[in-house]
Amino acid sequence: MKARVHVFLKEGVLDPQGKAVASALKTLGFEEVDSVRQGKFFDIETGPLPAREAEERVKEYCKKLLANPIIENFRVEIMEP
Amino acid sequence: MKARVHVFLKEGVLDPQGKAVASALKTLGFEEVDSVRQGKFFDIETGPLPAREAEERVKEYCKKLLANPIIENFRVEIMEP
Amino acid sequence: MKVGVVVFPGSNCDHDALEWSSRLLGLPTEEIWYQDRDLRGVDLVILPGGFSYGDYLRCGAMAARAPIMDEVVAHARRGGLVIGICNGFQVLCEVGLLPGALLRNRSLTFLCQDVYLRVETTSSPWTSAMRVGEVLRVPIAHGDGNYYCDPETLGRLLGEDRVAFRYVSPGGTLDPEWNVNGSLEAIAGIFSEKKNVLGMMPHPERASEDMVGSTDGLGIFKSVMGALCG
Amino acid sequence: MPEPQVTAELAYKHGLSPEEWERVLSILGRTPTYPELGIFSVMWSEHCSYKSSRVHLKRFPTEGPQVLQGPGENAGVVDIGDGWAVCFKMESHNHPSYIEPYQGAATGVGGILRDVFTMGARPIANLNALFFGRPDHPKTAHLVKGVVAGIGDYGNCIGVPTVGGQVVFHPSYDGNILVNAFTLGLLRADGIFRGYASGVGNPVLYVGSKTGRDGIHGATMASAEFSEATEEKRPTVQVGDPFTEKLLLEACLELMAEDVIVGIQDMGAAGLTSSSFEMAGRSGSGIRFELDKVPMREKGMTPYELLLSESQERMLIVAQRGKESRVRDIFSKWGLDAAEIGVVTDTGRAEIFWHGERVVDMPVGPVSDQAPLYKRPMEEPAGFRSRKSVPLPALQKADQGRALLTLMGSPNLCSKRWVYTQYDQSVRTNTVLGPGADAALIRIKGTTKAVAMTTDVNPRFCKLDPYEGGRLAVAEAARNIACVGAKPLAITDCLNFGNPERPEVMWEFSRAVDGISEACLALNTPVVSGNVSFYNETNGEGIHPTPTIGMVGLLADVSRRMDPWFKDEGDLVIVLGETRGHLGGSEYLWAIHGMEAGAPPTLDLQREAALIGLLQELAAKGLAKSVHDCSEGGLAVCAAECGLAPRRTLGARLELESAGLDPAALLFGEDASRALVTCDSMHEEGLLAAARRAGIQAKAVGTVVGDRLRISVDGQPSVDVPMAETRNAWENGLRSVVG
Ligand SMILES: Nc1ncnc2c1ncn2[C@@H]1O[C@H](COP(=O)(O)OP(=O)(O)O)[C@@H](O)[C@H]1O
Ligand SMILES: [Mg+2]
Repeated sequence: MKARVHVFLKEGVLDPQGKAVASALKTLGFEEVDSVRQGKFFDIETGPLPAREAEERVKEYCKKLLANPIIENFRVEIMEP
Repeated sequence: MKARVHVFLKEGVLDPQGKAVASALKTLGFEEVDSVRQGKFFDIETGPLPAREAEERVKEYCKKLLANPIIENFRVEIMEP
Repeated sequence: MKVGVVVFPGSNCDHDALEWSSRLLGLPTEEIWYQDRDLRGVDLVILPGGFSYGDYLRCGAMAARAPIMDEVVAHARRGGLVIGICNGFQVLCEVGLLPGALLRNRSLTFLCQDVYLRVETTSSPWTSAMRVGEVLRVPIAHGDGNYYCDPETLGRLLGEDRVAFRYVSPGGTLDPEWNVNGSLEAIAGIFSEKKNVLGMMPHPERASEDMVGSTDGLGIFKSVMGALCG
Repeated sequence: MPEPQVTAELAYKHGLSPEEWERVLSILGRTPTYPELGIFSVMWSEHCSYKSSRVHLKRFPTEGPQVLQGPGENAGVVDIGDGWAVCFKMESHNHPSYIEPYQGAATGVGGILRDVFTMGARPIANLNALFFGRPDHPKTAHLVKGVVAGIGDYGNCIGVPTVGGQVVFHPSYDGNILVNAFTLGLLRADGIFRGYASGVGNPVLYVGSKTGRDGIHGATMASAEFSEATEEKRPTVQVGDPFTEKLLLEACLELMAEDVIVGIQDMGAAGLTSSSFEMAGRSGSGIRFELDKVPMREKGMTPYELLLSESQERMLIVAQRGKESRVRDIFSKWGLDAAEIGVVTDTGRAEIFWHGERVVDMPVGPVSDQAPLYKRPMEEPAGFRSRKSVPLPALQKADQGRALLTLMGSPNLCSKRWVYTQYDQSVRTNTVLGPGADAALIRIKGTTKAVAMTTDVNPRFCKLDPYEGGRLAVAEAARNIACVGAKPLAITDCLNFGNPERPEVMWEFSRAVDGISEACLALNTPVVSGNVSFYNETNGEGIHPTPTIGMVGLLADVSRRMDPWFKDEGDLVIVLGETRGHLGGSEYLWAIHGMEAGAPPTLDLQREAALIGLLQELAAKGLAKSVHDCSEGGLAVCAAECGLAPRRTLGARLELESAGLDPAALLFGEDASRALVTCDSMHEEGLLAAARRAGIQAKAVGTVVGDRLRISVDGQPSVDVPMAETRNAWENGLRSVVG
């Protein structure tokens, strides 16, 4: 199975990196830039998993490790069963 | 305009973080995990841009700042014109 | 009283913590390997600084899931003493023994320098031998020490007198310029509800000998010895 | 992918010269296979073979009672008494850092750390010497930020404090920055490990990260000039994995504490090839291994790629037969795999197999130590003499206080705090003096000792006169060591130069080697390790000759240390050494008059040695309260720096006599062999007497007082600046570079 997981900061949590990127873009002359939020993604490959279980399983990865629920949300996409 | 940019390591470039995450997942009992590659994404909001230009513009952001062309590739999606 | 220093792969202040408690304070101290499931009867657990798992993914995230952490959590829930320094603080937040999270420094760079800490409360086993408002000079060395929690949690921390230290100017006043990593409310260290668990970003173990800069970090250990040995 | 046909053309493309190609054919007696050609090309590259520099390096003094291991191993080792020794080396990672500053610098640190811990030493301190282009060059800010973050992140993660170094800006580095990383480790004097592959039948083990296609041909790249084209090609840069290195470090040290291995070598430049050939070469044995057993990260790798890959965080180990399982246990405790890939033989040959097929079969000796040796032509650069004798400009007379503030804020002289706050300076709680002092001082727990270390070189001096520049670099390093009270012990070096095929570059190189050798002999600091980096040029423009010196010293009683900072008002300020107002090549001419001309200061090595002895005596007897070396920026800058302690600012009032010198020359001249010391008036007589005995001129010139720096010349006010303003200029100097 192949999955992609996006992990992003919750709204309201300060994102110093995104902010720095936005201001750096402006300094480079891209004045139209209003805001940037930065996140992480993971491309995960596993051995065969029963199709129905795959999504639940990847959500487990997120809850157990990939995301910190205090500051982050996540979204799981199964790319290939 | 709203855009999302994915920045990922080129194939063959070592991804120490992904490697460590994969082995941590295995240790946590998710033995089916074969490999993990970690990347970054940026959600960017800007003031109005002519639709045809938007993608080119965001690509400029990537070339000038968001991606390190020596080890990274990027992909641009325009989410909202 | 026996002290245990947990060693994770990538811990690198484990020796410093070990020395802090064994050589400088004369307490029997042992290393505890992250894969063990036994705290071997220690009274006080130190989660040392460093880069457990390279700080990959999120600082402290992978260490928080190591086998030994179940024991550390159980020890803390029983009221046992636990201190997390720097990376150890990050681990304590990740494992849920302390609320909040440590984000990237405001400067987005790693910062190693002396900071000034104001003791915010003495009603804890960790600060009982100090004075409220006392200013300590202690080094920091971290890239992710920018303390964050939601407003509700912050309200609870403040209401329950659980802020241990704040970053202040050398004169002891709050000043954004001296809150070098940009922490919420200049918070440098916090307690758990029962105050038996302390997490702090600065390194008191590096400030316990004049020859290497300062002895202001000894107060923490003196307090805790008082608490334990009566 | 079919292997290309090996021809002379292909060999030339691999950087071999026609003569070298002939030599390959005669060594083998046949045309090499493709992997064999790859091996020759990297082993005979400048980087690995030192083919242009070896004839010169032989002139270095390398012996002394303190030397336990001189050049030739992964790093040098020096005795510090009580059964302890220190192991150190410096290495360049210039080209990779220009291409990808963060990863280039990070992997540079990773490499030098491995060099030191393969010797059996635990790394306890890092230094870094960095040379960037002009501060306002469009690339400079990006390179500075990337390099500093890369160095910091790697060392910080491993838990080795970075405690000193230098940062230089000069246009000659615009297209070719220099990143020189130094590591010092601590070990027992009888516990040195070496890169030997001996004992027929002993297993060869591969440990650490898997092999990918990283940096293939990195070593040959480091030996080729940059051009626009290579910048386009962007070879696969190596990515560092400091976490794996930390595990490797702990595992190797644990392994070495037991009697289970014969030899160990890190896979640095030219990876598996150089490590296996060097190990077999040193012990005169042979080696046989199966490439298909090498752990691989990528699919479809070929023997050629496996042999040439420069993947980081890997080691080659020869274990004692029968103890492999112990080796495996230790590595697995640290989460690392150890793969047995081959055995030691007595054939004197390297026999390498790929799925049972013999793809390499060549004699080790001729490849590893009979590499080509060149006596390259040398020629004094045109204009060398005239540059030295350029008349100096009419010096600015007016406001020496302004000039002082300009110098204090200039990127070369300003505080490097922005750099070193990104480095963990205090992990392991041994840092007695970190960045900011003349030399760093690391105590050795369980003893009264401390080790002092510094890096020094003044590229402008070296350009104006490489021989004097080389001597001055060693002298300044030794003086810096003595300023904290320590005795200079030995040096490592990083010789960064342009294209050795240019006779002028080779001449500069040879002159610098002569200068360094002479100073090392006089100061009793042999060369125990080092590194040469040639081809530092872009589009035909060479860098200034930059022979960076890394020196190590010993302070027997750490409680006797000295630091540069003024202590108490009322203390006497004394200048040691002679001031002749030498402005050639000075920072003053460069920063105020935009000039780089004249001859560097003259240096009397006997007098330098006497000053160094005197400084140690002052420390041992507790006669001085502060000592600071007087170098770039001269007396005035030196005095200002003394007033800028980390947490305190103090001024001084100094009264100088010009003896006919121009005030600018008096204040900012960079004569060698000087130091500014302070003492309690109670110790004045003792201090002056000690100086007299040493034959060093000593003159009380004023006192520590107030919050301004006031300097008068022949009774006329010359400098009068508030120290707060001085601090402001000094602390914000790098802002103009990095924002
Ligand atoms: N890249 C660096 N990393 C760490 N410390 C540095 C670096 N550059 C300069 N420093 C520190 O800043 C101080 C001043 O450097 P420098 O002017 O080169 O000293 P000196 O003139 O005494 O040789 C020294 O203590 C040096 O160790
Ligand atoms: Mg120096």
